[in-house]
Amino acid sequence: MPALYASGAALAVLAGAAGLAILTRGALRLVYPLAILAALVLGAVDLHVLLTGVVLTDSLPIGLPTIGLRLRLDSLSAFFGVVINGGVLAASVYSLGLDHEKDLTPRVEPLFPLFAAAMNLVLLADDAYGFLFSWELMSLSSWALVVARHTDPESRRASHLYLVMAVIGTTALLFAFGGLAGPAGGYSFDTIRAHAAQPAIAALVLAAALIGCGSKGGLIPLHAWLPLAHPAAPSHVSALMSGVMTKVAIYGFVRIAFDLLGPPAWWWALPPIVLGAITAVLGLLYAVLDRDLKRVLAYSTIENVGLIFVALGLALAFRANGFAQAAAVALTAALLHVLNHSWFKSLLFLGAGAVLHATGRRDLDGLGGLIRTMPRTAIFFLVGALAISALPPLNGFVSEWLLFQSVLAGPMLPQASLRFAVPAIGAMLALAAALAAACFVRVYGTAFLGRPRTVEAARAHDVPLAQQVAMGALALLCILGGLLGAPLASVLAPLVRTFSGGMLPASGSGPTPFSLVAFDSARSVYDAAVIALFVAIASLVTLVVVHRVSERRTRRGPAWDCGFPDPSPVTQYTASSFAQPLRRVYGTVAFSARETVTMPPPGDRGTARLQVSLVDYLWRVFYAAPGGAVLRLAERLNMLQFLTIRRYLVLMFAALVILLSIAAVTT
Amino acid sequence: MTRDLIVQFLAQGAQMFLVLLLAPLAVGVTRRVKARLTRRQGAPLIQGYLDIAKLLRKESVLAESASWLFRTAPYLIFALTWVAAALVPSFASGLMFNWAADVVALVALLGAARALLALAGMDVGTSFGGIGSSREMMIATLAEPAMMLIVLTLAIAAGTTRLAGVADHFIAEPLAVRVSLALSLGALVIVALAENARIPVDNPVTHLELTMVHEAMVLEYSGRHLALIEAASMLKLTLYLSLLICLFAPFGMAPASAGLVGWTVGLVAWTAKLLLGAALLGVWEVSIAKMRVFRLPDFVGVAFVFAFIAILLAYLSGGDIG
Amino acid sequence: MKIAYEISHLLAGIMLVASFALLYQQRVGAVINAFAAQSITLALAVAWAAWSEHRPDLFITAAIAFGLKGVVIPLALRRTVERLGIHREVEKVVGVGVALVVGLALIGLSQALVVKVTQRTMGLGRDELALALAIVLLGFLMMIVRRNAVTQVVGFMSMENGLILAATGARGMPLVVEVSVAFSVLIALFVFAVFVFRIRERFDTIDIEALDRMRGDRR
Amino acid sequence: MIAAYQAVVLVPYGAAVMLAALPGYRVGAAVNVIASAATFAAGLWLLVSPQLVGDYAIVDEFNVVFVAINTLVGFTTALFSASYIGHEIETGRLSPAFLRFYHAMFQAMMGSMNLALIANNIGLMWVGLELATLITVVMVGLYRTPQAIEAAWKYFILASVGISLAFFGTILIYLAGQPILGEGVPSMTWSLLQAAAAQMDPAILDLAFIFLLIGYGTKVGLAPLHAWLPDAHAEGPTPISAVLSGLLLNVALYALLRFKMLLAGQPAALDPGPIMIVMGLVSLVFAAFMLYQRRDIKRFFAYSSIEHMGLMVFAFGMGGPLANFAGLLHMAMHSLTKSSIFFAVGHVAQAKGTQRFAEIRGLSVTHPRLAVAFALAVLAIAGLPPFGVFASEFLILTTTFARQPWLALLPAFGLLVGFGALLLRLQDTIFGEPVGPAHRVDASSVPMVLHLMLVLTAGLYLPPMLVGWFRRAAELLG
Repeated sequence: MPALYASGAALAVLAGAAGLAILTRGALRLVYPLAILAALVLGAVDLHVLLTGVVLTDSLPIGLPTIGLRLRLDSLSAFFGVVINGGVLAASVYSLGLDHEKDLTPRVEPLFPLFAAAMNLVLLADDAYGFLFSWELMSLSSWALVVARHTDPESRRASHLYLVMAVIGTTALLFAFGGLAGPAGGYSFDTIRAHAAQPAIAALVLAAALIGCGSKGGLIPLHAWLPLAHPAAPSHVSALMSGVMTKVAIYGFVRIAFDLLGPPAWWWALPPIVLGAITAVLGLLYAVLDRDLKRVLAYSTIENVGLIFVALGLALAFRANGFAQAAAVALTAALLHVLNHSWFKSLLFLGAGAVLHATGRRDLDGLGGLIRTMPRTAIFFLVGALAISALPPLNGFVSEWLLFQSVLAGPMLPQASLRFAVPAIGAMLALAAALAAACFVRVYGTAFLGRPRTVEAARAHDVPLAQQVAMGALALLCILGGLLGAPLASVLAPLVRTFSGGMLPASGSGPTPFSLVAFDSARSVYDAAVIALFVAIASLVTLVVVHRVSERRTRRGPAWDCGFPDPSPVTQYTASSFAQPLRRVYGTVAFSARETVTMPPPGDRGTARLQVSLVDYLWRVFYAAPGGAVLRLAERLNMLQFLTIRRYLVLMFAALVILLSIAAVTT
Repeated sequence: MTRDLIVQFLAQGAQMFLVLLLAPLAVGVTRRVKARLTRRQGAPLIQGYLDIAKLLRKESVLAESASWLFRTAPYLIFALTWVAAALVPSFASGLMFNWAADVVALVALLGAARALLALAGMDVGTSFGGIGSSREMMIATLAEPAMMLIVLTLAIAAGTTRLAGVADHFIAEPLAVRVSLALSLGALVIVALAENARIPVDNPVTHLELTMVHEAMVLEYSGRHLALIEAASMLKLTLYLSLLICLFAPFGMAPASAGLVGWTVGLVAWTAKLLLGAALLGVWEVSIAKMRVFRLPDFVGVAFVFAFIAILLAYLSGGDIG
Repeated sequence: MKIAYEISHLLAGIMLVASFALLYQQRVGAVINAFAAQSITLALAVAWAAWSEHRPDLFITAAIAFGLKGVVIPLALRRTVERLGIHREVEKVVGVGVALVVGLALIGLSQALVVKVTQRTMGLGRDELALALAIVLLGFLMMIVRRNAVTQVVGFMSMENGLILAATGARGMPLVVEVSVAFSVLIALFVFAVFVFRIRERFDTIDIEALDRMRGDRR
Repeated sequence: MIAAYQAVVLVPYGAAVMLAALPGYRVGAAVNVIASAATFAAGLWLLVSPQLVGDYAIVDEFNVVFVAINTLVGFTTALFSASYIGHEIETGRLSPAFLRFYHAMFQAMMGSMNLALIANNIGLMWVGLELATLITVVMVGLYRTPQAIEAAWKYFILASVGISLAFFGTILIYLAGQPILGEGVPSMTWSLLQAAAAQMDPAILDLAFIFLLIGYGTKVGLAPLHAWLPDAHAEGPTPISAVLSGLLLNVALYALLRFKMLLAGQPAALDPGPIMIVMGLVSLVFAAFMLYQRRDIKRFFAYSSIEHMGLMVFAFGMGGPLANFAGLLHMAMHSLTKSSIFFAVGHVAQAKGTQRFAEIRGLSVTHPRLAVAFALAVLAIAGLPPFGVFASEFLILTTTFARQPWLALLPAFGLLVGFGALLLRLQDTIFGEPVGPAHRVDASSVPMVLHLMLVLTAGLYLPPMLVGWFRRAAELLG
């Protein structure tokens, strides 16, 4: 398998880069070029496998005894490999623009290639040990990256929560694979595929897998670490974690639920669908109310992971009921969204990094007017923002459209519970889409539009070329992915057929080669290219006509603003004020948001204060409560450290007598 | 064959310009009806055209802080709305590009236009722009899901998401009074009011009022840019009216590949229904008062509830889609 | 052979009685006396075994039991107790009554455990095993019902008496002598630790509660 | 010419005598290292030399690995202490006279542990183990601070009681064997007892096992018999802490497992599985919770040793080839990792001049390399890849879940609680702004790195030979 050896070599390059960077500080600058090289090779191999559909396998005599390390690169892992290495490539190119003296530290650069390699290894692994080994390695390396700014207590807190949650997830996956492997310990995936687990075990395995992968992907209520950890890391790493690592979580779930666990039962669909929908909506509600640029992006990652899980759940439901084509639509939606999200989320995080780099600020209310100070970044970020808001003709909408199509197929489902769930899901998806638009209009409007709110924002400058190239490439991908949705879907068709049993109509069956067809062309067609063409023609025509007939003169003047133009940019709408209507409508329900206005007494010219209080119930129930319980219990038990020797003897005596009594009563 | 193709193409083009042509008239009708009902003389029916022409002739004043986005947005908004409006079957269902008129895509196109408008509203960096944009997006988060649910309901009933297909379906089997459809109609009306910034959600004729939404966003626009925005909002109104028509009163619409005769009949019927709808809107607007902004959620929420019940019924009755 | 068995059994019984005496004694002096009595009985039992089973090496064990635990250590304990001025009543954790009840329960337990042993040819009679077990458990109990270090040492030593009894009883068991020697060394260390190992200087009382005052990891 | 199995016992004892005679601590340290090296060589030689079953010594798949580990850790610890203990002289915590005593005792302890491991006689094993215990008691009190004295005293009392109970158990085993194997040495010989287990009186075996469980369990450090362990680790010299956690606990567990084999051979006897599962879980969860309130870094890791001993006992309680294999692997991995952690702790204590967490901050700023090594060691013991502990915990948890899903939740819970504490302390110590003094560290880092290398290798690759031995031993364990 020369191809696999190529990947191996690339992984070795990554490891070597890490080693070099650890050894000498001078080698730090070599990391990203080497990472680019490796990502290119790995991506090429994955692409080759994805396009040709061959399955590469190999095994090394390391890892668990007698099982060894099984390696396998099939179309599924290849697809995710393309996603991952694309992200790695973009992040590395972006990082070429980092300042060698100022930005490169031994705390980040040695770990970046390790992180990339670990993610690739997860996809390659074909036995439980190898999978979890690399999975945990992935968490570990990213943990070290999160805590890179270690003097900041916030990032220490974030990294602690992150790794604990990651280990909880890994433990869940341990259970999942334990259940799959059975008491005999058949840990290699082909052994697992050979025999399907019985229902009781399957249920436990599914639950464990959902917890394990959900905690890595940020599925509510296992999400709380994500908005803390992703922003804490350096921006290009945030891009990887949000854009790519969450996809590894998706991969894990797909691998277990669609491949290893055998033919699905219909109720498998419910947990991912319900949790996913809740995640999608709540994630955006968090995002809409947050004021930190990178944290908003992290929350929107949670939302998108939710969407993907919904799509996967639908695919399971359809497949379990034998509706192969509907399953194919849902699965295609999921996979395409994986691809698209990896693109625009990486783009947005890199953009946020650029903003952070240029202004040193992450708080939306401290930015503004960047569209003039950093024009290129502004354009790229705009593309990303529109794409993630699922607006045509960009790529976000393609997967969104397919998702709605699969929701539309819901009435076919025989099970009442699913029938009831699916329309509710549809409503929540629509809500999520609308909220996403609101969220990113808010982000873009406050950060890039309007007037600069701080000196830093006013003095910002556009970022180095390498970073612009990285962002530009991703922006281009977002546009192309929007226009070429149908060809992309047809590339995925074989993969989708393998795991859903059905496939979309061939891309030729639509009116034009660019038409994306769900079910059949008489039923639903989305042709981004044609619509884009229409819009382009229409706007050109308008432009020409208007410029012909209309008065061309344009005058610059102070803003009209209903007659009282304000000199200071402070009076602009801030992110918080933009969120106020949404907070009133949704926040009062979800976070029991309260606004308390304290007015100065009449005649007093002091300032009035507006206090907003939000309650994060999820945090309270799922994090604060258990954590507090553990600490309290630890405090209680601690008195056992301070007993007297005689009391310890008493314990010993009690143990002896109890055991003796047991022996006495048992025959 | 080619001739036929050309005819088809022309027909499609005709629809595209037809909506553009009739949009100001529809608005004129609404205003006229309102004026008459409030015992005013009222502007002539063609006032819409005159406004746009006048705005086009004026020079446009840009705020110093306006960026390129502020200047390009109007063209895109207009184009997006125009395309969306042109995609809704008006006089004939089976036009050349009818397959491109996917309901989901349609909603998304309008969403794109809205997002651009909201961004433009924030571009200058004034408090009013912010007010408008934030409220617009808040309303959208309520209206868009409702809209989506409505179209999904109809799509389930008709077994397709092609607007033309839905229209054909309802032409073929005359509109049986089904609860889910009735609810959808109610919901769609409310959404249409909200989306077009009509009373009670917003008042299209006022300024300098803290409750305004749409007008606050476009406050900084003038000259040709304002003309385009105004035209776009007129188109949007027409779009919703003809959407209502095509979904709930498709009778008279010419089937696919009907000859010129069929098309003319369809055209007359459609125009009549459009103007009637505009008039009804006028009546509605004079007979109800503007709401406070933060009562809107309740109002638009009603649309959401209607739409949700509708789709629920559609699902539980197990649509024949698939 | 019957006689031999009877006698060893009788001596074991006396040792058990001595253990009870240990449990209900109020004053340190009395406790020490009871212990001395038990040790001497042990010495007799071992000597008897050595004679009746023709295992002369066991006489060493008997001698140690008599000399060290029957005479030397009691005297040493007595002296230090006077030196430390704690020959009055020692503080108990539970009342004598409770202690005795628990002791009886322990004897019952050891009986219950041993009845399940299917009698086969072995040096140690089943009830003698029960006696040894009971003595060990009572010694352990003695260690935890008294707060005072001397009585704890005594408890440990009586526990160890039970062990030696069992070991000598187990016919033909190798290393018994060595082990008994080793144990005597251990005990010596024990006593040494309590009184000479600067515990007196370091802590003004030998009440164990005070001995571990800091108990590690305090703020 | 003596055989390997004799060498591993005789060399240390001889060295002990010699060291007792040698003045001058530098020479003593050197001799200590050389002797340990020789012992280690003998241990390696034992690995390759044929297995044997003698009257008093046995070398089989079960103990050969542990002898090797024992001698290895003994050697590395000697290396470490040679470079470490000088510092203690400088700080005046120890006087050369005490150091001489220390070196002699060190060798005696190693010899006794090896004796316990290779003894084919339950009496000898008992003697070796208890000798080692008593020596460590003395070592713990070496500094003669009030805390040290108290720790030693606590250790001494609890250990003595444990010794007595274990001896009683040994007598009972003899009594069980005697009717079949006749009087005298044979009925105390492992190999013979093993063979005769089937005919032994189950009731006596039950009784014996309980006494041995409590007796040796005290040395394993199972809750609630653990009380001596944390203080002994915290107050004794760091090399001794390393040996305690790395070796003595293992040897005690080894003895316990030997007896478990006997019970496994007699179906009528009570099944030790449930008892061990319960005790293991209690120790595991209890220790995990105790980690949170610790303020002394050595006491902290002592509790983590209890936690891992609990996990091993749980695994052996589960039984079955896979779980037993995992348990044995975990024994090996834990002793290597934990000793390396204590080496690292020794470095840290030298670097910051304290053992209290509160005064250890920002190591990664002041001592980057040490911080990395320490972090790796802690992450290794926390069961994260690429280290061997991950492999053993992987096997334990997966196989437990596959057999009894709900039971698997408890060890997982314990491990997670413990992980939270480990990570918290790790981050506090190596990250953040450094506080307090930052001394130069002159202890050798070779042992620490060497151990980490071994654990890393085990995580990636287990030599088939080792796997074979563990397999066989796992089968014997039933």
